Amino acid sequence: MSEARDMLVATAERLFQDYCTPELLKASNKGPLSPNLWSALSDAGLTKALVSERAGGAGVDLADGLALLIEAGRFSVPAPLAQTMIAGWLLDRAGLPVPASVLTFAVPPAARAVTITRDGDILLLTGKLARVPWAKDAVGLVLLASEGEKPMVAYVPRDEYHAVAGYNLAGEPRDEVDFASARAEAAASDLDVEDWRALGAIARSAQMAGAMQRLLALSVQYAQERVQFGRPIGKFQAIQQSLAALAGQAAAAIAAADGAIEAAPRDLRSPLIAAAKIRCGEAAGIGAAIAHQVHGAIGFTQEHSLHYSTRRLWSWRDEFGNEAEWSAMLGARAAKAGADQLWSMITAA
Amino acid sequence: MSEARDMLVATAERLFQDYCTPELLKASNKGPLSPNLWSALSDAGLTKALVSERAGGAGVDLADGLALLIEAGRFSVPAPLAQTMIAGWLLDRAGLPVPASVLTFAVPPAARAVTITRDGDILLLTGKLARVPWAKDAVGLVLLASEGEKPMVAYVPRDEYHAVAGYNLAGEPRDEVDFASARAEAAASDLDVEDWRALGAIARSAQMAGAMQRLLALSVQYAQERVQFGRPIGKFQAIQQSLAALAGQAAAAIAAADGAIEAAPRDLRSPLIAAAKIRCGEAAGIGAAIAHQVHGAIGFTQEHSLHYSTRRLWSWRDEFGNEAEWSAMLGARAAKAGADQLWSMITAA
Amino acid sequence: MHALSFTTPPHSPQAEALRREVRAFLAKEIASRTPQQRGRSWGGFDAEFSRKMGAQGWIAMTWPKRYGGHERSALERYVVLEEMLAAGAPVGGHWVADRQSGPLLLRVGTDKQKDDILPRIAAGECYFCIGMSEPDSGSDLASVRTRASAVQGGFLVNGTKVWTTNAHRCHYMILLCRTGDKGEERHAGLTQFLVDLKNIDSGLEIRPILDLSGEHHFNEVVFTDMFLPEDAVLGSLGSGWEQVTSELAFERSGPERFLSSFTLLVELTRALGPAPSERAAIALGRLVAHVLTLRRLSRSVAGMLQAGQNPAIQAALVKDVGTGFEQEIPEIARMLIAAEPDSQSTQTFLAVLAHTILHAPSFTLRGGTREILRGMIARGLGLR
Amino acid sequence: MHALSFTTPPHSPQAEALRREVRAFLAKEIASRTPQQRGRSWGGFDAEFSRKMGAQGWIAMTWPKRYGGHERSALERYVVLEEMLAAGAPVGGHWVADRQSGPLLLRVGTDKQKDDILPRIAAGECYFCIGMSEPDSGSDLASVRTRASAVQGGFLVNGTKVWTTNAHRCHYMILLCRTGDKGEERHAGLTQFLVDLKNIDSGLEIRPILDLSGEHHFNEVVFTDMFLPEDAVLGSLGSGWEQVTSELAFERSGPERFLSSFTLLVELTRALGPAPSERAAIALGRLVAHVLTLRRLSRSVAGMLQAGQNPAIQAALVKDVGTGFEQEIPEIARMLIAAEPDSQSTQTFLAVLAHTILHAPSFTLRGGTREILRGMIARGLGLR
Repeated sequence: MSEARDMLVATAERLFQDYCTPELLKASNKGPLSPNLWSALSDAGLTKALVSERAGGAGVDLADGLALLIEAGRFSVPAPLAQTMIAGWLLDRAGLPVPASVLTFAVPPAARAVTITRDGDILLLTGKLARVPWAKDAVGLVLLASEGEKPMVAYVPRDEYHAVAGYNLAGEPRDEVDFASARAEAAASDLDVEDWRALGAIARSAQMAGAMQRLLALSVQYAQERVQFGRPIGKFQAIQQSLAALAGQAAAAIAAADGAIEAAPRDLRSPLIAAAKIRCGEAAGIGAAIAHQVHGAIGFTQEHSLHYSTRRLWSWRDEFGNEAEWSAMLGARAAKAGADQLWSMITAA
Repeated sequence: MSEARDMLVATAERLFQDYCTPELLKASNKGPLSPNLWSALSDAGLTKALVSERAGGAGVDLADGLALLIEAGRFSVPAPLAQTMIAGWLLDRAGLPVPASVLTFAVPPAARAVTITRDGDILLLTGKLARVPWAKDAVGLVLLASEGEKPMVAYVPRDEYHAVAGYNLAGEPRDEVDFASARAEAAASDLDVEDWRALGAIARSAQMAGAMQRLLALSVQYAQERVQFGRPIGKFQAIQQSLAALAGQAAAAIAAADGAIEAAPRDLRSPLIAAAKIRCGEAAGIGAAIAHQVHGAIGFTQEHSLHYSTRRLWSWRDEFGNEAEWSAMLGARAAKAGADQLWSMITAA
Repeated sequence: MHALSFTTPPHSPQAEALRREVRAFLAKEIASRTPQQRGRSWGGFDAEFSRKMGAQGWIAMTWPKRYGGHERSALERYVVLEEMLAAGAPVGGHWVADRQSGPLLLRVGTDKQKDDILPRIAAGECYFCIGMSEPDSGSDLASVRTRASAVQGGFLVNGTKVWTTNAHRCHYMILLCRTGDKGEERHAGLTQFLVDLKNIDSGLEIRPILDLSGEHHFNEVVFTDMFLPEDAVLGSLGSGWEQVTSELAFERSGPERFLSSFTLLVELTRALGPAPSERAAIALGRLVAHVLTLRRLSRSVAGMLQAGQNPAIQAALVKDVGTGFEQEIPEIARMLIAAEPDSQSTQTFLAVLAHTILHAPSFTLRGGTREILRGMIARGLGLR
Repeated sequence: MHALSFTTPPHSPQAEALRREVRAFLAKEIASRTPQQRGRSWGGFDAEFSRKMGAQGWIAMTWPKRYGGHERSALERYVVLEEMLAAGAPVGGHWVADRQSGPLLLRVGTDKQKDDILPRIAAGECYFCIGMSEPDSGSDLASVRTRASAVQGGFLVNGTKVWTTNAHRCHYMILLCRTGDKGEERHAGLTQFLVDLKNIDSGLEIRPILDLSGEHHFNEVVFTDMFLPEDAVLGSLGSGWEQVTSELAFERSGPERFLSSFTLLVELTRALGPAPSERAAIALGRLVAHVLTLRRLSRSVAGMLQAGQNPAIQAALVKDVGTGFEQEIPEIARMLIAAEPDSQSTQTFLAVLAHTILHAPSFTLRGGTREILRGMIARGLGLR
């Protein structure tokens, strides 16, 4: 891990710790994006971390920037940091200007979901997109809009689309977006639909890995403090065994996400990215169940902070492809490579 | 449960307990069928339990007879009791004579596996069958031999087929059978390939349920006796939790097998039969893993008796269709019935 | 070892006839209930529905007629329960009173308590909640601190109870208090009281505890010098522990222990359609096999109870296996239909999935955690 | 809490160059090894192969050159290990000596012991076994009863060891004996001895313990007044417990903790063919994701060790997650290809499946049970 990354992560950690209080998390649950939080993220250079310095960003390496999202997941940062970072990176890479505010990006589920006509350099886009993160709050939407075989990055400003509020299980905005002949700046891109999905999958994997660390920390702390039958429940062997299993899931999630982050700048088709979404998604379900089991009734209340992590895990695992979708892809690839190439596919990843 | 069944089961239990010693189990592992054991089973009327009195059997009700197999599974009875009982029942039901010795039955995997020609009332059969239980030891093989749409029960005497020894993971004979123009007595039957597989599945489910009881008993006993860190390992909460989970699997297996046995005389297509093979098969894998985990290294040796049960469980779950095959069938049926009929399908089973 | 015997569930033609009646009733009465509402399972509260159940004679089914009961068999009661749960009927109003508090009153209540209350429960008009857990006392009842101190003519109660489901909508609470000192025995000095929630003048405060999905089912109930008359004692003074234990023992194996997620299974089946993929068929078939097996186990325990046996360990096993299964359903379902669960979705499956995922953690909390339950099973196996 | 940090595994171009060498070697040397033989994983014993490994410089890779070692990095050693395991090479001969006993000798052996033995290990000619477990002492070393009593010029050993893998084919045993009384400390009074198995005159008996598949890997070793000279003491008298503990600690996270069933995964892939069903692809993809993740965790621990850190809890986690995964592979594989596993089958997949099912229970026995391991993890988490 680079020194630059260590510094960046440490900065982010301090900021998240200061801002992402239980009060803010509660207020942000199906609530508005906190302007204070967003200013802080923006002032610290995090929101444009992945944008080149030339374009007004911090010019952080892709892997180092994505590593931030582990911390964002750990603190349940209730803001579209992942969306804005990646949307900015997409725009910048395609040579488009990067607005300095909330951004989001969307991958149309199928080529025909958005129809495209042209007005000179400007694209006119018509379509509907479901569950776009923070689309209402964004100043613009970055969209993959392919003309035939040629992938394009398009920027649709907020006043060119209509958005209806929706939420994931964690109360994070997942809005329905609707646009007709929306005027979009666009540029050719070397990234196709699979690359875009991979970027989303890496982001959610990193966030899940962070949330798993939080689950483990909360559960261990609770087990040390909660007394039943005259001693902390963490002294009971059954609880110890459960927490050890949770630690294993957290470790696997962290390693998997770290692998995907490392692979990102090199190859967005790396098996490590599929592995991360698969493994973190699996860890999410197992981990959330153990954490709730250890916490008992208290962890099932709105007052306790556990659910800020578990509800996010239950949401994120299904965003940008669930375990089954990524496994089907990875499995088909392994099968095609064949039995005798299985091991070298693994070591080359 | 009927009084007749209670008596039958009690008789069988005493007999199995007396004969199925660790020494016999060891000698029977890829070894010969014990003539002493077989005489005892035969003398007690168990081998022809399901054959009508008219045909020289005990005339026991199908469900009561199948219930015996739970006990047979519990004691790992190293003899083709299930095969002989069911083969006899099939012959008798079709009006064919039932030889008073070791029998086995086989369901050809596909219609074309056996070709049939006729010599008057006698069928001439040619084919190959894999993994027929105790085919070498049997005096004859009872075969489903369909002429077109019409299912027939055929009896192929031992001197009409060639058998090569093979074994399942438990060292029980699963032989390869080969016959060319074998002369077989045959009669029309109202049972088709699915019915035959169902009979096999019920038998293996019952045997698995019995073996699960044995696993639990052995594991509890071991946990009470084995001392580590100054006390019986059964006093450790982690072991207690594991054994409770094992008990749950054993209970589920017993209930599932009991359901299949109850359904057998009424309907060999009952969902309870599929459920039994699915649930007992699942319990087998989970249960064997827990039992070995609790027993530690000692349970992994040939000297300890645990493996007589676990190796049988690992074998039986794959015989007459594994969980996936039966689940696919049951799931397709539930889907076809539809969401609004799901509950009534369950209560009617 | 045959400690684990599960007898074959008995057949009951009357019960099957009753099943047809219940289905006809449900087809009419809850036809308009959406899958999202059905998915709440026994969390659904509907006083009007409870009164209709009472009018049908489907509450207090096994109780003596002199208390408004119907003297029917445990198996007939089982049929009504499972049909209600499978259909996702809103039985939450009378649930606790019918299942737990009424039978407790029948066993240990005074004639007056029984005469006053049981017929109203049977009519579906009187609902109960349980004041047992406390902020620092979950599964460990010996650490109960809410105290009822003897005063002139009764008791003054001080303390706090938590997780009292529906306290804000119930008529009575069965309240467990400390009335004596813990002696040598950890569980001495506890007493149950019958609290008439609608007739307390002062000292009672019911505050909502929202669950993680923001819904209000639980409450915190605070007692500050709340006066209870002497005749509010339920059973005998100091016998609270024994009474609670016997109250819990046989309520572990009912159909609510494996049908909490059944609506999701129904909606999954609908979403998969009549010809699912091999993968989906295998997953669905396995789930159906589990329901069939659990139902048989649960009915077996009901039959053993009916026959006067004491299947305590069997009941605990059913709960352990059953709640694990209920929690597994959403995890399997989500992998078969790739989409994000969404409480507001117009796609029924996704809305029910969202509800079930958010509520599944509570399935193993109700009536003691899994660790406690497995400890009891281990004791039954002879390990403790 | 960041107790659980796993650093990114370092890149090593030398290690990758070495990987190509190893693959070329294996392509030649084990080409004729059947999948059934490969499926034995690190249980395969082949002295000739071990000598060839020694000649390649792939045993004792990290040891000082003066003892026959090659002073290469832990990461290079890791590459050799994982390539051997993935290919199912018969590394069982030198395995224990290279991985556990040699490093122990390096740490605590006398110059003479090191000079005599280490170069022979490095050459792939000298094999070790471990005499630690006893009939009444599994994970609990404090209960070791085999006693070495001081006599003129040495010790007389009496007692019985069990589960000593390959004792019948090894040259040396590291034997843990009681030499003093258990004092206040449960683990006092234990000493390790170096036993030259080929030069014991009397008092040593090695009896096979067959495993459940009838194979002979384990032995019972009985000592009856077996004499050991004073210089057989390994390390210092009474320090057996500390020496054993440090010996075990970091050997938990190697590739052998998740590759034991890898041959089955390879044969499953072959049996499924290039275009598997959706169900099979999903199952296979998930298994590949697990291998990728475990390998990364394991390499991360190797990197931390290389950097001089102390990743004891991380190593325990890798073993816990890894062995669970190894055991899961046969359970998943059997559902994808419906057929009966059969050790004698001409269908490779079924034969490897049979072997793996029968041996999977041992994966969590090696080096301490899962309960013990999870207890250690819990301690690392601050719970004990």
